[in-house]
Amino acid sequence: MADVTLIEAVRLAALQEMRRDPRVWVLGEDVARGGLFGQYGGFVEEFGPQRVVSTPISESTIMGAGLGAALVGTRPIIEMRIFDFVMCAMDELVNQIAKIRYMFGGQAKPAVVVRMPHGIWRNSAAQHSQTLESWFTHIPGVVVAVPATPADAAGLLVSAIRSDDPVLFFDPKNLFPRRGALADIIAPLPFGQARKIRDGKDLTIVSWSAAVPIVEEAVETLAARGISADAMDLRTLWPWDEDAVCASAARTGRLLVVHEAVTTGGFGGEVVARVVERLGPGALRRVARLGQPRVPVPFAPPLEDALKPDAAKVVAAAESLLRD
Amino acid sequence: MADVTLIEAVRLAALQEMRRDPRVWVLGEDVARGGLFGQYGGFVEEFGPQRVVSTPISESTIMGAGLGAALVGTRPIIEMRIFDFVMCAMDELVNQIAKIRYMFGGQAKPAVVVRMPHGIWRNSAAQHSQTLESWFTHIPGVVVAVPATPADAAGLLVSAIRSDDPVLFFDPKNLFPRRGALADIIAPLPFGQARKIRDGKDLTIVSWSAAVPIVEEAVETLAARGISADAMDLRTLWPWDEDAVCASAARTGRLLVVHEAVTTGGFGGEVVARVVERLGPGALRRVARLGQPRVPVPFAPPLEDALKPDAAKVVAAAESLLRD
Amino acid sequence: MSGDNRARLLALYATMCRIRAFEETALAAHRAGEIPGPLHVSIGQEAVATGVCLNLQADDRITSNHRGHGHALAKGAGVAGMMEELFGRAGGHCRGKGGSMHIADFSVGMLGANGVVAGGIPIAVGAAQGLRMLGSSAIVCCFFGDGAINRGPFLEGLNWASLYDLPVLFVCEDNGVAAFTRAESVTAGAGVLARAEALGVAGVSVDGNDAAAVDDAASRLIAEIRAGGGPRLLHATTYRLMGHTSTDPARWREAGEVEAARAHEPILRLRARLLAEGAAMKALDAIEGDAWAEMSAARSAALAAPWPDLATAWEDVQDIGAAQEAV
Amino acid sequence: MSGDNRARLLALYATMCRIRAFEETALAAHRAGEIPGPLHVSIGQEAVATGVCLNLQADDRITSNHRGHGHALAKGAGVAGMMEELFGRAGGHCRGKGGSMHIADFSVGMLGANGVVAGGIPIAVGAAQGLRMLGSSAIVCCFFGDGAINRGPFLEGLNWASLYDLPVLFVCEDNGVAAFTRAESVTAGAGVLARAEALGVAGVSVDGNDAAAVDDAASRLIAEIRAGGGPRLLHATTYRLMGHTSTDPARWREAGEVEAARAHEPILRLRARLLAEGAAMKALDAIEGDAWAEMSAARSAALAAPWPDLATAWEDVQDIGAAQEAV
Ligand SMILES: Cc1ncc(C[n+]2csc(CCOP(=O)(O)OP(=O)(O)O)c2C)c(N)n1
Ligand SMILES: Cc1ncc(C[n+]2csc(CCOP(=O)(O)OP(=O)(O)O)c2C)c(N)n1
Ligand SMILES: [Mg+2]
Ligand SMILES: [Mg+2]
Repeated sequence: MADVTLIEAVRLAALQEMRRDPRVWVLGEDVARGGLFGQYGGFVEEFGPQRVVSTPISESTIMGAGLGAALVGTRPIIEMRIFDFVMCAMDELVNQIAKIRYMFGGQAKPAVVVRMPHGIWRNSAAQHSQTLESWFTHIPGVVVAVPATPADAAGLLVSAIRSDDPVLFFDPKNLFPRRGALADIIAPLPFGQARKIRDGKDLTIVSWSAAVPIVEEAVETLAARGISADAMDLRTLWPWDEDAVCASAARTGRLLVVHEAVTTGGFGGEVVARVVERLGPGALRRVARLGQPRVPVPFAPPLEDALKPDAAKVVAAAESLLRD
Repeated sequence: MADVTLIEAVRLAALQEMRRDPRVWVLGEDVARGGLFGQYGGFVEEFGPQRVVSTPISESTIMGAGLGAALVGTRPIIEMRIFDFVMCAMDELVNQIAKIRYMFGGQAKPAVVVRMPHGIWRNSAAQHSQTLESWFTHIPGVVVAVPATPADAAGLLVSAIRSDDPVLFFDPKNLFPRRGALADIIAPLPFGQARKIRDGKDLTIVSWSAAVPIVEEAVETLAARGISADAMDLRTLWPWDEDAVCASAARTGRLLVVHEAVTTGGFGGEVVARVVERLGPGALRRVARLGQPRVPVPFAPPLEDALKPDAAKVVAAAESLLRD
Repeated sequence: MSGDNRARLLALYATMCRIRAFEETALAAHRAGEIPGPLHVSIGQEAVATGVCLNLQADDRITSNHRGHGHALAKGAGVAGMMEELFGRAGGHCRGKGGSMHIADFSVGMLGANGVVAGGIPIAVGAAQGLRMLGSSAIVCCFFGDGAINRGPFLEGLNWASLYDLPVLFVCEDNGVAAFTRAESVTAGAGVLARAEALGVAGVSVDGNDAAAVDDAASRLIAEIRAGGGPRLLHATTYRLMGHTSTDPARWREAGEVEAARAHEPILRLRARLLAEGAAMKALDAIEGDAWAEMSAARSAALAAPWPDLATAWEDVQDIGAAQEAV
Repeated sequence: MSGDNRARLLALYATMCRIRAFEETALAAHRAGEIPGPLHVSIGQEAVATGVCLNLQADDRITSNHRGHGHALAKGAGVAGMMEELFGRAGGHCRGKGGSMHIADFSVGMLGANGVVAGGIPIAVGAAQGLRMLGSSAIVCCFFGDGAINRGPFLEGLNWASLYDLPVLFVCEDNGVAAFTRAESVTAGAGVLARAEALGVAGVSVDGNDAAAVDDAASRLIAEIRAGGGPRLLHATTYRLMGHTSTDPARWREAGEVEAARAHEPILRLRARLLAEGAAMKALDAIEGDAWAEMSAARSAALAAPWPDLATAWEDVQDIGAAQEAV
């Protein structure tokens, strides 16, 4: 058991899996130099340039070649460097990877992991800050992982690498320095199981990825004000833990979903809709979502801060949910 | 006033606007041959190959060049041929077109219309049948139009061409033969105003694009069974007519959203979430969404039919919403 | 003409006849309403798939485009499974989920047609990279049209293959047209060979309506690839005798253009050569007749074959988080 | 040396000094925590932007990449607005919303830096097409790095420009590296000129650390473009003296590599030439001093400048359906 940063945890997870299975390899820009965030540090030295392939700036082909290599039986980790660049590889991801098993009637399972460090990070402005995880919940054929802690990120990455499904793995850029305990042997963590952040009875708070630390902070403040939040981290959005969320919402009657992504069209809408469909509106007193407004991410720190969800906004939203 | 098909209506709308404003032009594959669906029939003869530009199969550049041409003051109609090919141009659309006005602090307004014929059409299988309009409601900077009738499509296209905002215009492939009345001079139709399909009191049904004829058929069946549905066609998803939907849902207490897109992550979730947020769960008795399951669109007719929303499924969903 | 050579020409002839018969049969079935969806036939272009694939081994792989029947057949895909797939039946290679545009038969290394122009290029280079990683000596052949060379993946994929010295044969089937637009009006520069060369991929041009010439050229290039020479490109000029899809009359063509082209079509040409070189007309007729009989039987069988069970619509999506059929 | 020529060299020298001073000042400000976000400086590469833009007119347009300060300054962008933009202040050209990576000044035809490699290429060709449609005789100059030539838009954009004979000068700033990876390890074939040539775009290579040579080459190519000759490409070899971003130490470089390169850096080289050709050291020092003074003042001004009003965060999204600030 070690205390490590999130970025070190995912490095160790990929390392473990590459040692375990010689079919696993990684391709992407600068990965033989350790990757943009050091998440592949030491890999090329251990596995060589055939399994740690620093590629040209060719996102379409990074994605498409990963798919091709999966179709003949290897298990590529496709590194996109920064989420936003996946926009250059959407045909390969959405039209090819996600559909190929179905279109071909099950003749092939494209066992790829697509890693996309995402989120608002250090005033990187609109083209390097997007959080569009909800898009991929809408695409049949893929699994969507959005971890927030070192142990979850590592465990989900192990599952992702071992899974025959294409897994879209959203490394949370802003949480890379976050520390936590990590087992020496990283066990696969199942998809679709939420993690309880805090038990409570007054309202349910659902979050994932970069919103998790915000919620952690907010529930402490709320607790100090006598409000007991039942807060959870979904960890994966497809599949997602409907049962856990519904059970909690049925108990508290109040549901708040917090995510860094733009509220409109975000996965919070899906969570709310599903809970209301399943429990019936009558089971709930109030629901709300808190995300980024429908505005691109601005560069200037005060502007970025003004738009981005934070603990104070979570507290305010929670308190308003309790005022009937 | 003429009775025309939807595809002829949008042809006439673009024709009218190209005659009105010499800065309007169209680029895309085969547009000088009238376009894949004849929607630009006769254009090159009237406006010449400088304004009706048949391009190489270069979706990235069709999109990006449209943007560049808008930045210097022209008003391009960017034709994507079939929605699914926009996956080859997502960087240009999402990272560039949608963000450029904001990133540059308002120095430029990219006045483009991006036309993307979408939807399930004639057993075209998974790569030619997608309906991902909800994605773009999640992207700040763009307007999203999803018309279902000849007059709406024409009026919204006129607005789109005249607007300084980038408008994503989803031509509904499957409804191209649909006929309707069209004024000789096509007036711009404002974005964000729903169209009532039928007045009713028992439940609210919200739909758009290819789901509209399904709902039209279903409400007749429901009426015959004594169920009076208040049904509407949103026509645009961003902005969308929250007020109309909330007013109706507040009256009926029952809300059904029907769309052709996959239910999970679809815009139906947004509609439900917004209505529940605004009215409070207490204002509602039941809510439900009906869409495609989270499965790619299959080729075989019976499979496609089995998964696709249809009038019978709408009727069943409506009836189940009324059973408390 | 040596016996070996004669046998080879007859093999080319047989495969071309089978492709032609398959597609003509499919076209008729489409017109009769038996086949749904879009259908892109390669009638007139059979020599390219045929000449190339004759040089491939069972474990070599191919990727294809929207016009993939010929590639699949030439690589050995089962006819019954192909025809049933076009008909959307349960016994199709893709269980009726893909149709013509997504025909695939992994059991013979046919990694799939593609509904996206140039979509097969990155898949092909990745497959080659994966095969090498697994220690296989198989190669990959990637078919695409002249329209595909104006999409970004052409540059990215060739650069990639060249960089990593991958065993890929790129085959540009140049029929001079993309959908309804002439290639020359959308393609700048000296053409696909020059583009490939600039990306470090050597290649040759060949008369793509001459099956024997395609066979020769492909055999040389493939030998170089198998010898570890890295990727190569074959530029095969040909002519699409039909419209873009089964429903496209291609009226924009010049009068007489198609008729003139018919004189150069690959099956007649090879037949004339074989006859000139002493093959028996009866033998050739038998080959042709067999092909038509085979495809006609496949059509009848497909028409009689069962539709997929509706429950299968929910299968083959993913293992984890698969949507559940409402009960 | 003719007086004209001397004046031109001095103009090149002055612009390069201003770019260098701007970026060194920005780097210092970044290290001091005054500038947030990523910062990509072009120190060592100033001759390219300078030599090219000296040949552009006010209504000509440029597009740029992530390393765009030099391009913007050379095209005439206001320094105060640029520095404030880097600082995220209200008076920035982009009202503080873009920062270094999205620097733009439409008032001088600078259509924007770009956070996506090769992102400016399709924009440039479209701008040229639009300008022609509007009857303008302006041209467009498109700057990108050697890394961009491995992305699809390079092929698509050059094919497009060539096809429609658009007035575009493509400038490949070849510093031999993309982020942390050497260009030669990811770029196959004979290089950017060969790729361009194959796409119908003629070009020349130039020592991109020799401002006068860049000026000469650009001036010839731009004259051809203005004469209606269609697009051209300038391949300028240069060297990036700093790491990829302000925080990258670029430790993977060989020992002595950077020191060796410093001997060839463009400002020292032009200075040496000017001195050798009789320019007064004092005059050159004054130019340099002015540049540093200008940028230092801009830094102080930016540091003192107001942050954007929070309400402006909600502005400039779109006219229709703009998000409303919660009250
Ligand atoms: C990315 C993309 N753009 C557009 C299309 C529509 N489309 C299908 S086939 C085709 C023409 C392709 O021409 P070519 O590659 O030369 O192949 P051919 O049809 O001539 O065999 C087009 C434009 C597509 N399928 N994918
Ligand atoms: C599509 C895309 N992929 C990756 C990146 C990350 N990235 C930013 S700059 C850069 C290197 C670019 O190299 P080059 O084009 O040669 O420009 P240079 O930095 O050398 O000036 C990379 C990989 C990006 N911004 N966009
Ligand atoms: Mg073609
Ligand atoms: Mg570089």
